[in-house]
Amino acid sequence: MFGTTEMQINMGPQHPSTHGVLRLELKLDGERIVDTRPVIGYLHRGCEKLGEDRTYAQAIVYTDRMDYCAAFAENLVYAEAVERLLGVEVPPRAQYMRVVLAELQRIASHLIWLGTHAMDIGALTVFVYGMREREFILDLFESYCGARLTYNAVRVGGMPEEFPEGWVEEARRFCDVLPSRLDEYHQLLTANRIWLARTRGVGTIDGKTALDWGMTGPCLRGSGVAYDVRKAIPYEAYADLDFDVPIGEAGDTYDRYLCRMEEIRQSRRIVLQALDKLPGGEIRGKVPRRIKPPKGEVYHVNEGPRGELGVYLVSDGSEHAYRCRFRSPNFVNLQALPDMVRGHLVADVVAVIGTLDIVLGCVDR
Amino acid sequence: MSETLLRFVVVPVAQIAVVIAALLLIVVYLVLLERKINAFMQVRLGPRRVGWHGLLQTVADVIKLFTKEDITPRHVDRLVFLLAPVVIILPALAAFAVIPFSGGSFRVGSVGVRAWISDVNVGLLYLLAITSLGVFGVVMAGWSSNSKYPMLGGLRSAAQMVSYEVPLGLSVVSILMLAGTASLVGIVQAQESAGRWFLFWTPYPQILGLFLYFVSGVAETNRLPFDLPEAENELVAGFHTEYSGMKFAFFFLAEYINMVLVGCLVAVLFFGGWLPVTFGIPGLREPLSNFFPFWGGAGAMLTGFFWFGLKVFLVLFLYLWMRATYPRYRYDQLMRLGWKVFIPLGLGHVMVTALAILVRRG
Amino acid sequence: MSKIVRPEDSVLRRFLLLELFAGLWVTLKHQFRPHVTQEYPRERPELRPRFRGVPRLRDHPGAEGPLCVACNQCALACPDHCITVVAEDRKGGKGKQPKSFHIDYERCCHCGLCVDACPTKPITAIYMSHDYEMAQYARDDFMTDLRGLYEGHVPREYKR
Amino acid sequence: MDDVDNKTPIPPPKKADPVEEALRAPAPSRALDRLGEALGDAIEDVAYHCGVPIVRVGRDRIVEVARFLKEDSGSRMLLLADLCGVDMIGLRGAPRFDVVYHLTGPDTRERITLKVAVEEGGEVPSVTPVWRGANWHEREAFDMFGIRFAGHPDLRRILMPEEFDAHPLRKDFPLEGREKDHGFWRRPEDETRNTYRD
Repeated sequence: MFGTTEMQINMGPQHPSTHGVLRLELKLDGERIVDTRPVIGYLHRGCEKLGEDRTYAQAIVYTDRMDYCAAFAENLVYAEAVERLLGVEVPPRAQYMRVVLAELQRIASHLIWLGTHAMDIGALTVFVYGMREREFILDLFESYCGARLTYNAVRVGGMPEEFPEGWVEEARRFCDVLPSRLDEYHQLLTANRIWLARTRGVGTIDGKTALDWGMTGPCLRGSGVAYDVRKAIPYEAYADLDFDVPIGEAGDTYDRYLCRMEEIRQSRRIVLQALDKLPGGEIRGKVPRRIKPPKGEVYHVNEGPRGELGVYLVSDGSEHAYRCRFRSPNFVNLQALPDMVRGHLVADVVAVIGTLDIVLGCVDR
Repeated sequence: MSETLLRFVVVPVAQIAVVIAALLLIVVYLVLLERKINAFMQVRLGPRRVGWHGLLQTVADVIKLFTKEDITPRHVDRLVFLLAPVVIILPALAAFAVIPFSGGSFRVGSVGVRAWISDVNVGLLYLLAITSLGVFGVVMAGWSSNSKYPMLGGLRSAAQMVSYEVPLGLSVVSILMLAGTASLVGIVQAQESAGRWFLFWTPYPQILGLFLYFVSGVAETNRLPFDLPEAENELVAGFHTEYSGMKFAFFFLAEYINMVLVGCLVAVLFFGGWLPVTFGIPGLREPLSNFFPFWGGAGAMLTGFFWFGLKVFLVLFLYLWMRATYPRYRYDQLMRLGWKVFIPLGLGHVMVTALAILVRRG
Repeated sequence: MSKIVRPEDSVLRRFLLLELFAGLWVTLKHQFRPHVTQEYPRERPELRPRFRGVPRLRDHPGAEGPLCVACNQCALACPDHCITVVAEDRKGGKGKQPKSFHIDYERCCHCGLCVDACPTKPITAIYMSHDYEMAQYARDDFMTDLRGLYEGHVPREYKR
Repeated sequence: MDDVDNKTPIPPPKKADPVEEALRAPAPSRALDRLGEALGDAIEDVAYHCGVPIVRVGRDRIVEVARFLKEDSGSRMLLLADLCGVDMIGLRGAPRFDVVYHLTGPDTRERITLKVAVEEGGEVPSVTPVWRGANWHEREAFDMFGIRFAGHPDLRRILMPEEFDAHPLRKDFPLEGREKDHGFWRRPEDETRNTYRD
C-alpha cells in the first residue's frame, strides 16, 4: 500500500521554459530525473519539402523561419550552399558584409540565449537587459534589409543591397557600448553564488560524449573540444580575420555560459575588424537570373550561433532543389538532453534546456 | 454605551477592521510597487494605462480576479481544495493581531486606544505558531489539486517552510534574550529604554540576527531567490496552478500579506518599531518622535506610524530589489543552506548573544 | 583557441557576499536610467527607410496610367504565391496594365522578393510600404485588391 | 535481395561544362585513402562534388565502414554531422532511396560523404552503435521516407504524429491538397471549416 512509484510528468508543450513547443516526458523519483523522453515535432512545417518545391532564391525565405533567433545565419548557409553548387565566387565586399552581419546575428542570438537562460534560472532582469542590447542589432538589421527578425538578407551570389549611409558608424557605436553592458551581465551573474550553484556541475557532458552525440557549437566547445567551423573550414572572409575560439573544460552549464559570453566579445572583435577591412567593389557575383545549378550535390556547413548549420542540396539541374536537407544544430544537440539531465533535479532540466539554447523552429524545421 | 462594550467589542472590532482594510490597501499598492520597481530596474516603465501612471492597475486586477469565473476543476479533492485558500489567508491576517504599529494612545470616551489590537505577553511565540500554520494551506492546496506540478510545489514548500522555521526561531531567540520579554510591545519598549535598536546593540550588534531573520523570512514567504514552491519556470505556478479567480486571489493576497508581516517584524525586532530614526543623536529623539505635539498621544501615534511605515517600506523594497536581481536557488541547495548553514549560524548567534549579555552584566 | 576566463574567487569575497551586493548595485543603478521601452500605440516606432512592411502598389506619378505593367514577375517571384495579377491592355498606350491585382496579406511573409523582381526600375511599381498594423477580424479582409493596394491597408476599427 | 541495383551509379553528366568539371574535380582525402586500403572491397563507387568525396558503400558494410572511419587514427571522423534520406525516384528509379551520411573530422578538418542505396521497404543497418547521435537522424529518415534501420533502439516517428500513415518527404507525397487525412483524426464539422481558400 505504501510502495513508491516513479512519477510521470509532462513538461510542455505549453510550459514557460521549454523555449517553445518542446515536450518532455519526465520520469521522476521524487524530484530526481530517472528518465527523459523529448517529444518534438509540434512546430514541424515541412521546410525541407518546401525547399524542394520553391526555387533556390525563394527557399531562402523559408530558412528565415527555421531558426528565427538567428535567421541571418540560416540565410547565409543556404545561399553559400547554392553558390557552391553553382561554382560562383562571391565578391570580397559581399563576403565581409556577410561576416559583419553574421557576427552581429551571433551576438543577438547569444543575447537572447543569455536572457532566456537567466530567466529560466530565475534572474528576471538579465532578460530585459539582453533584449535591450539585442534591440540595437535588430535596428541595424532593420536599417540594412528592412526586417527585424526574418531578414531574407542574403541573395545567391552576394548581398541584396549596400549598407545604408551611416550604418557602419552605427554598428561601431554599438560595438563601443557592448563591453560595458557585458560587464553588467557579468556582475549580475558570473560570480553570483546562486548562479554558480545552479550552473556548476549541472548538465555535465564530456567532449567525447558530446562529439558522439554530434553536438556542435558552444555546447561542444564548452566541453573542451576546439571545433569551430569558422576556424576548421573557413568560409567567407573568416580566414583573414583574427579571433579566438573560447573553449571550456568541465563541460557543464557554467562553462557553456562562459563560452558564449566570451563568444560575444570575440564576435564584437570580428565585427570591428571586418568593418575596418571592408573592401570596396561589387556586392553581387555573376549569377543568372534563373538559378539552375548543374546536377550534383553539396553539403555545406557554417558556424551558426547554436552550432554547425548544415544544408544538403541535391540538384537535378532544374530551378528547384531535388532534395533540400537542413541539418539543424538544435535538433542534434537536443538529443543529448536525456543524458545530460539524468540524475539531476527538475529545476536542472530547465537550466539544461536553457544552456542547450534550442529554438524549436530549428529543431522541428 | 457601556464601557465594557466599548472596551471589549467596539474598539477591538474597529481596530481589526482598520487593520484589515489598511492591509488590503497596502497589499494592492505593494503589488503595484513591485511591478513599478521591477520595471524601473529593468529600464521599463511598468503599468501605465489604468489610472495616472497605472495607479489603479492592481485595483483593476483585483476587481478582475474577484469577478472572474471561479473554476473548480473536476478532479480535485473539493473540500480541501476550497479550504486551502482560507487556511492560508487566515493565519496571515491573524498574525497582525499582536503587531504594535505605533506608540502613543488616544482616548475614546473612557477607553484608551493603542496602535495594536492586543499586546499578548507571549506575542513572539504566538507569531511563530500562527505563521507556521500557513504551510498547511500550501500543502493542502498542492495535495488537493490532484495534479502533479501543484503536488511538487506543495511538497517543496512543506519542506522549505518547515526548515526555515528553525533559523527564523533561532534568530528571534536572541531578541527574546535581549528584551527579556516575548511581548512585541515590550520588545520595542526595551529598545526605547536601551536608547538604541537591537540592530546596534552593544557589545554584539544583531546584524547576523537580522540577516538570518530576513533571509529566512524571504524563504518563508516563498519569494525570489527562494520562491521554489511556485517557481514558474519549473513548476508552472507551483501549488496554485489549478486555482483561478477569487481562490487564486487569496493565495496572492496571503503571499503579500506575509511579506508585509516579515517587514513589520523586522522593523519591530531589529529596527525599534515605531521609534524614530535619530542617527544616534539623542537630541533628535524628542522632536522626531512627535511631529504633532498639539495632538498629544494621537500625534505621537501618527508619527510612530510614519517611522514604522518607513522601516517596513525599506524591508519590502529590499524584497523587491532582490527579486529583480537574483536567480533562484535549487530545491536541494535551499535545504542545504537552511540546515547546514543557517541553523548552525543561528545556534552560534544565540550563544554569542548569550555570552555578550553575560559580558555586559559583568 | 583560448581557454575561457573564470572569475577570481577569494574567501573574503565569498564571506562578505560581495558578488551579491555587486548584483544589487547593478539593478539599483538601472533604476535611475531612462527607460528604453515604447508605449506602443501611444508612441510609434521610428521606422528605418528600408523597412519592409506591407507590399503595396505605387500610383504612377504622371498621367500615363498605373506604373505596374502587369508582367506577373512579382507573382512568380513570390515564395508564398500570394500575388494574383490579371492583365488588360493599357488604356491609351502600349503594353499592359493590371485589370485586377490581389495580394493575400494573410500569406505574405514580407520578404521583398516581389520588389526585387519588379521590372519597372528605378521606381518599382510594387514596393514595401511602412504599414505594419494589419490585424483584421475576418480572414477574407486580408485579400487586398487594387484600390486597397494603392490607398493602403486600412485596419478595421483599430482603437488606440 | 537486389544487390545488383545497389551498384547502379549515378549516370555521368552528358556535356562537359568547365564549371561542372571544376565541381566534380577529385580532391585529396586521407580518410578515403585509408578506407580504400583497409576496406576497399566495401567501396562501390567514389565520386567527387564540391571537393568532398562521395563514397557509395554496400548496404551490409556500412556499419563496418562507419566504425573504421570513426576509430581509425588516420581518418578520425568523430562527428556524424548529418544523416538523411533521399528519395532517388526522380533521378535513377531503383533502388528508390539513398541514405546519406555526412562525416566530419573535427581535428583533421576533412569531410566525407557516405551513401547507401536501399529499395522501398528495405532495411539499412543502423549506425547508432557507432555514433549515438545517429539516433534521431535515423528516426527522422524513417519518419520522412519510411526507410527502416535494423538494430535501431527506438525506431518511432519523430516529427510527424504517431498515427500519421504516410512518409511526407517522398516525392509522391503532395505538397498541397487535402485529399487524404493520413490518419489524422478529424471531426465531420472540420470539413466545412477553413474553406475560405480552396
